[in-house]
Amino acid sequence: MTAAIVAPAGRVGPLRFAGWLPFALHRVLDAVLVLWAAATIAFIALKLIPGDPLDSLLAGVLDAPPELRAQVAAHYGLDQPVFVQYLNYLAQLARGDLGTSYQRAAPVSEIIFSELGGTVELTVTALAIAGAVAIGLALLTSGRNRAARWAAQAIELVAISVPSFWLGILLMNLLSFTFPVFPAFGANGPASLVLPAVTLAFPLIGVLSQVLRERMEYTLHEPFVTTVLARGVSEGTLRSRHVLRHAAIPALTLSTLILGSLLSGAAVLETLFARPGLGRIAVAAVADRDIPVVLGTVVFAALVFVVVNTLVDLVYPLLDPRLREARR
Amino acid sequence: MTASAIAAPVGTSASRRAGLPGPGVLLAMAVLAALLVVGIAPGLFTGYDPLQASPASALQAPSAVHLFGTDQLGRDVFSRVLHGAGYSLSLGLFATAIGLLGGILLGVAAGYSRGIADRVISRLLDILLAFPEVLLALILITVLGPGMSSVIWAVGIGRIPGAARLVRSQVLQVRRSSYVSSATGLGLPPLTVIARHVVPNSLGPVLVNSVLGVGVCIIFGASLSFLGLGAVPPTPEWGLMLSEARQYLSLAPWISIWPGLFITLTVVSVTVTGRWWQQRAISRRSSL
Amino acid sequence: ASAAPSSKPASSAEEPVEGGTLTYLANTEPGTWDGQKVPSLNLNSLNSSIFDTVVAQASDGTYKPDLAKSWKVSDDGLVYTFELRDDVTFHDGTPFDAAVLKQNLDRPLNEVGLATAGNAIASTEVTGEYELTVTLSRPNAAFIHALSTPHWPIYSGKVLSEHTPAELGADPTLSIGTGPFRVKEYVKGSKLVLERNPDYAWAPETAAHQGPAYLDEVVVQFVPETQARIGALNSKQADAIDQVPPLNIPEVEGAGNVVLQKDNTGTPYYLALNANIAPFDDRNVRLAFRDAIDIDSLLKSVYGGVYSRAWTTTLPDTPPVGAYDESLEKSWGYDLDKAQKLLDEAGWDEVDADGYRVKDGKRLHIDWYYDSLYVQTDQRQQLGEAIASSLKEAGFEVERIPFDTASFTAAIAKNEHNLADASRGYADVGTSVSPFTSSADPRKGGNGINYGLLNDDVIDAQYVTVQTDSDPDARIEAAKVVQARILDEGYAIPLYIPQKIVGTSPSVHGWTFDAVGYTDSFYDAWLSE
Amino acid sequence: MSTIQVQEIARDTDAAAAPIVSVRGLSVAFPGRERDAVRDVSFELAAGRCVALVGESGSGKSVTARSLLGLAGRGAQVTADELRFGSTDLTRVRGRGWARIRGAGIGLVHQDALVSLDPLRRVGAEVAEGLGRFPGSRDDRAAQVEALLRRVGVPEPRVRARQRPHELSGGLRQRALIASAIAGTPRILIADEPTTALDVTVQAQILDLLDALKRTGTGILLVSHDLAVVSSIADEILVMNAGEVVERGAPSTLLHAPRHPYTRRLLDAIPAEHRRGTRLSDAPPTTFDARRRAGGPSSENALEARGLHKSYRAPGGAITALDDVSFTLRRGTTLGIVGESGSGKSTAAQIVLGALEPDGGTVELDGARWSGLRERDRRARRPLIQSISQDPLSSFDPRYDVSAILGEAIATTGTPRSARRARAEELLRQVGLDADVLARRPLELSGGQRQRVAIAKALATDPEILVCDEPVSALDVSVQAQVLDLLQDLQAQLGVSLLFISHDLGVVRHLAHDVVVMKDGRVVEAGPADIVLADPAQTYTRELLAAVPRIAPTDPLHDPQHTPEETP
Ligand SMILES: Nc1ncnc2c1ncn2[C@@H]1O[C@H](COP(=O)(O)OP(=O)(O)OP(=O)(O)O)[C@@H](O)[C@H]1O
Ligand SMILES: Nc1ncnc2c1ncn2[C@@H]1O[C@H](COP(=O)(O)OP(=O)(O)OP(=O)(O)O)[C@@H](O)[C@H]1O
Ligand SMILES: [Mg+2]
Ligand SMILES: [Mg+2]
Repeated sequence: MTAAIVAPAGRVGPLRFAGWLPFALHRVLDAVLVLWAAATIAFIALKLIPGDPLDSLLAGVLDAPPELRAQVAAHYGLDQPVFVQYLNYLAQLARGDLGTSYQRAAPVSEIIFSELGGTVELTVTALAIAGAVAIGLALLTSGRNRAARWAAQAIELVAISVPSFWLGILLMNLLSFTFPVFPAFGANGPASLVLPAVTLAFPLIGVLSQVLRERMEYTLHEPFVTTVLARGVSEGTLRSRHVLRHAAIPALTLSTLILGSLLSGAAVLETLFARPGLGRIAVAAVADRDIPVVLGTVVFAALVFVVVNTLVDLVYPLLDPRLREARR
Repeated sequence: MTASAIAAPVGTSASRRAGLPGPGVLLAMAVLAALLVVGIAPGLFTGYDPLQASPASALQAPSAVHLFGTDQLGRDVFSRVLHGAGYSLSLGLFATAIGLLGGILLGVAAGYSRGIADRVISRLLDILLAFPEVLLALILITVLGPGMSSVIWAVGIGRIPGAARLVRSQVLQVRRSSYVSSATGLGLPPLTVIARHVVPNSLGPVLVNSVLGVGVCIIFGASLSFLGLGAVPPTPEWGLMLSEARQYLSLAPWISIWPGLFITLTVVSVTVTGRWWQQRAISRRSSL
Repeated sequence: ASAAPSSKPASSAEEPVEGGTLTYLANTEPGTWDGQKVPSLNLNSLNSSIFDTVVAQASDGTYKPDLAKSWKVSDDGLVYTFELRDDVTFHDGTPFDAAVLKQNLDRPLNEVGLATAGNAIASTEVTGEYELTVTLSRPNAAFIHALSTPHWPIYSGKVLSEHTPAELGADPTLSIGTGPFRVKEYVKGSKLVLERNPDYAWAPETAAHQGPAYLDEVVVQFVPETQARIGALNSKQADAIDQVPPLNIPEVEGAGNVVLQKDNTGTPYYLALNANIAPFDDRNVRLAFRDAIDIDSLLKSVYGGVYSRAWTTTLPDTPPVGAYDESLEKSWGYDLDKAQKLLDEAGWDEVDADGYRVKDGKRLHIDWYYDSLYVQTDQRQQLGEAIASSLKEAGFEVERIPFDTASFTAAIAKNEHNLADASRGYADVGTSVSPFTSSADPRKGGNGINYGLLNDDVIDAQYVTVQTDSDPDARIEAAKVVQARILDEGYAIPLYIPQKIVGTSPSVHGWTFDAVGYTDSFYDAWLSE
Repeated sequence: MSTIQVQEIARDTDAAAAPIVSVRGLSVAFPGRERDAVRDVSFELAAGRCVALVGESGSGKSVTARSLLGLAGRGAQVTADELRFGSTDLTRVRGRGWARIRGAGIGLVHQDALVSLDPLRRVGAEVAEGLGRFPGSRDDRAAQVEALLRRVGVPEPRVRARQRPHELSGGLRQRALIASAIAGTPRILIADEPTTALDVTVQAQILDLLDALKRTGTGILLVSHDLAVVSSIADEILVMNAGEVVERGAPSTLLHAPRHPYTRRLLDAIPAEHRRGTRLSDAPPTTFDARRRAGGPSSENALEARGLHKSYRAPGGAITALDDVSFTLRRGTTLGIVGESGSGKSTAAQIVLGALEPDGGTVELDGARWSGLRERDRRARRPLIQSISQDPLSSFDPRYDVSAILGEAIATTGTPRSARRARAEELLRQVGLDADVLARRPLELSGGQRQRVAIAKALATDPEILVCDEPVSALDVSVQAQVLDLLQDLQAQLGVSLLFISHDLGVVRHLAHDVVVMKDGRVVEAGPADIVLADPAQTYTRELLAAVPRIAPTDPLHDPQHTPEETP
């Protein structure tokens, strides 16, 4: 039962094909499909949102006359029928053009790429911290004495039960204001990354170490473990050399699923810790009806999702050679 | 919100054959039961109106009069926390239910139909998974307009793809099992086999997983409040209370400590209970 | 009306010190860096250090020379002739002259969607190397004011010709002006670093000193989280912070820091009543509603007495001096008995089980629409909730309904709301009248800031004078008529005078505020020790 | 390779006299269990000797063996009057102390060989791990690993070392496991069920390998449930029952003159030694009420398969699982299908059951077409042919209790609701179970009981044919004996035709009237069981038969050649 939950996500299409070329073609096709659908769904949803993007385009223009409204509408193509707008958008997308932001008056792709760095820095650091701590916790506590396990489980529980913005505020107060160890905000070098990354990592640690430990304990009951021990291998070596790897696959699967929530977490923490980043931009764009930016982030996130999933699918068989068979 | 938005798919350690709930689990269940009672009838436990502002008595520290103190508008924090139980719990429960129902429908459809239908549905799920949940929720809430019910829908819909994926993988596994072929071998028509064997046997892990999801939804809802898109003030929803109170952290820490504590307490209780159930379900299946 | 910081003793006793880096935590990062794009007051606080303006507004509301040495206005108010300084250079080394100014003033003619489009410039003409003539299409009394704010930043001609407007908006390193500071570094979403312009020698007479600025550098960090800003100031990670909430003032002062407060100009924070639909279509109900709100005690508890009460829809400091009608002070106020009587008269004389007034079986229900973004400033959320819950006493059931910024105006235009709230900061009286004129009715397009959907002939007539008459006294009279009319009809309820509240460490001196009441240029600021 | 031999020969000379391992009064208890898993077991093991532990599943064999390594199991409490390895008192060894004994002192070939190598690592790495802190370079290590693999008879060791366990066949995996166990040149090798789940031919090779090891001076502790397997190499056999040693002795005496009734029962239950019609268990025969469906048989043959072809898609083309396979199941008889693993037996069964469509060829059921039909047309006749699988547990809906399981099957015959319970009880009685199991779930039943419930379920639809795919492979000999007896009674009284698939020639020989021998998807030989199995025409069949381990035929009574001929 559990295995099914954590097993690599079964993809319908490409696995049936042998050889990498059809596989790659299939993947590309899938990616295009996902991107198209993501863009379409987002487009429709955004059109359903009440409120005229013209209002936000003209926000604050004192006494904007109707001619001006019309002029602005024409400039952004907002005077055309929705379907034409949609087709235009798709055509634009096909050229790799994500459009121009209403609010920032800059190309969306430029905005995304300039903001991307901060988010990548934050999420990758958080993932690394979470991975390292979770592996450490799992190695130390899987199948060992009850007190350590109990403590680890308590940590995990609390980690997933505290809203991250709240944790962030507490950490900020403690480690920046009361004891000025780390800067509370900004993106000035590695020190300023510590608090937000740790905050973002916290719930990840909870989930990852839980999965790792449960899997490791499951693996510790497999017959080969007795064989390994019978060779005179120590418990520590057993865990790090054999057992951990078995737990890596579900953890990896989980990590890809976490991707979406990482961006959500980034949105919250970038706001809280005043860091530049995609999450913050995306949230602001929804509020501002900056439709090109919202669409752009959605399409971009879908792209990242597709790419990461493809990569992970390629990594699975390296981790578990049995899956190589399954792939064919 | 972040990672916990995906309920941990927990494996089981064969060593822990969950039988009767241990003291920790019992405690968690008791907390949940108490919260449920409070959520249904908060008025039984407090005389204060959670919405009644009395600016004159703002930011009072906890005392015998105001057990948990008062907030920036002089509202009784104890009363607000108790009334908040209903909102937070119903957010968790209803959002989970939406995710579950949608997930079952899509998952069973994908898992049982082969070929095109499965491809299309699976792709759709991929797309939904590809959608960053916070964006999805933001867009949905903006479409539906602010308010508690929008939050519930937004959070719930965000959980559908995960649940559907899980259901689908279960259905795929169950339909390959020998008891299903054995039922076919008895000459039973396919719909009977689906209804009698495939669906019921696919739901177990999904249901259990959903229990864990309740906590995830509550946390996610709180984060939406932080982003200003959750419940609408003056609703005494915990996430919103926490978010509003953060400005007074050093002035009046009690305003934020209580809702924070209750969120954590609720999520921990839900998770402990859910995990116990999961363990029990798994060990019932695979014990021997 | 004084522009001096109200709570800080003048630091003139000490001699200003040169050098040092000031770290300032701003509330939000401007969405665009081009002042013409979106007239953000927060952007002005930064751009005023980078850009000089054509004229400068003094603290008394009068206009002084800046980039223009002098200017003349034709009798019909349509033709402006500016004599320009000849000793000014931009940060990029290019000289300032009439051609460059023309480029800047022509922008609303050539670009779409600029905030300055409403200024009615018809044409500009270079009439000398340092002389520019501007022709308007209609008289605009606020034209000179528009040229006095960084809403109209004067960019280097090179930047304007080499870069698209979109680039100017996105990248502040293209903000090449003539101001006392120039942009050194920018990290989007995080910070903006300004460094002293060593060549600066053309400060307007409104400034406290001449020559280059005192500070070497100003690091502006964007920190939206209030608690983070306060924590940073108190833990000495910052020298100054923007937006200290009133209730947090003791916290900041308690840590040994200084709190600077400055009243804004324009309109107060007010409630706009929709007189088009029931129950506010009845003047008595409007007045009863107004008199049922105990504004004094609400302000005291929500803002700890920091914000003072507003009496009319024009703020006291709003230029031109005198536009504020002092005689209206204390002419109205909390009077529950009167409110009850008025409601009885209006036919809302029954009370239901929940304590709300009822007429013809219908509850006295008020839908209060608000913008969920702006409600975050000044704890207006709390104030709103407190007002709503206090009105129960008089029998009003008030329901607050949030909208986000983009859909707010559209929702208002549906004419289904009873109440909305707003405030407008701008250092000219026209701004305090315009939200009550039919030209600002959201149903008619335009800027749609008339949240009460008011169409009052008296006000509309006065607004023409306010907008076009170049005689300040005529404008003042018209504005006073509007203030009285609004109160008399109960169209709006002024609540409080918004303030800019800035926290600084004790070593920060020479902090200045602009005419709207926002943080001005860092030109005169200096750090002791 | 040579180094190992030299070392072992050297050790042989000085260790031959004294026992390397001595165990006295060994008991092992597990928390939460009332009875000790192992009670008062004693034995000694010297270099170049082999002690065998034999007994039914759960009798404590593995726990006894693993106690020598401190791996009896989590929470195991091991007590002994004496538990010595060389000069080390094993009861005093704690924690890291075991590292010196495990691998280098005592090697373990763990039960469940197929899953006892880390599936994620290369076979070579697994074997190399057994070398411990082997001095020398990487190349030396690799050479050593290669030598070890060659020694245990792995062909192309260099290639195999770079493969992963799942890429090796069961036999190769078992050998690699042995290689990793002897890599540390242990003085004692524990081989726990080293041949279970292997084909007979492979089994013989493994036994040869163990024998060779023994002869080079390694002491071997062999664990098996199969007396026949141990008989060829053990020097002493300990028969265990419920944690205790009930009888011990040299194979010659113990196997031919068992004193303890339990030993005798074990011996009797081995089907290879009995012909059809004799009973294997001491349980009384079951009686069935003949409930035949209306309308007599329409054809002489219950089932006829002609020219079946089936291939599966595979990476490098297709795997041909069945290639022109034909067989006939005569009404009221048993047709046995034998063959090595992967020869296509199960595929044939699936096609016969209508669960899989053949690519070519036809199946006729009761003289009427059965294959190539639409499911809707087949549905009505499905009750006629039912199956019993190797793993009954997975063929029951885990949520159902026995009454629901049987109820569903009974309902297909149109039995009214009110009569279903009585019918269920009747079916249970027929398979030798009490009505009180009705309320239990499959998980709460023993393996034998489960297989009986599976048979009862299969009988519920009054089938003409039962397809049994390895129905007893997972069962203990004694339970297996009961089930085989049951199947035989059932056929005798109900006239059901059986298609019986097994890799165990003894079982097939005991049950089948006709036999089909398969290899690589083809039928190599077919005909009456008496003829095919007694006097095979094909080399393959002969090899198959020769590889079946037997108890040395010193007692004429047990020699199959001397068993009087019986008629079916
Ligand atoms: N780790 C353990 N915890 C609890 N009980 C155990 C454990 N290991 C074995 N047992 C119990 O000890 C008894 C003996 O088990 P053991 O594995 O030695 O049997 P066996 O003779 O090897 O059987 P098989 O032929 O099935 O391998 C059984 O009842 C088993 O359930
Ligand atoms: N679903 C499948 N897909 C691909 N190949 C298959 C499939 N099922 C069986 N095979 C292959 O077909 C061949 C015959 O398999 P089958 O299961 O019939 O063998 P068997 O004789 O029953 O073996 P065993 O004794 O191990 O059960 C094998 O090579 C097997 O790998
Ligand atoms: Mg065993
Ligand atoms: Mg098979």
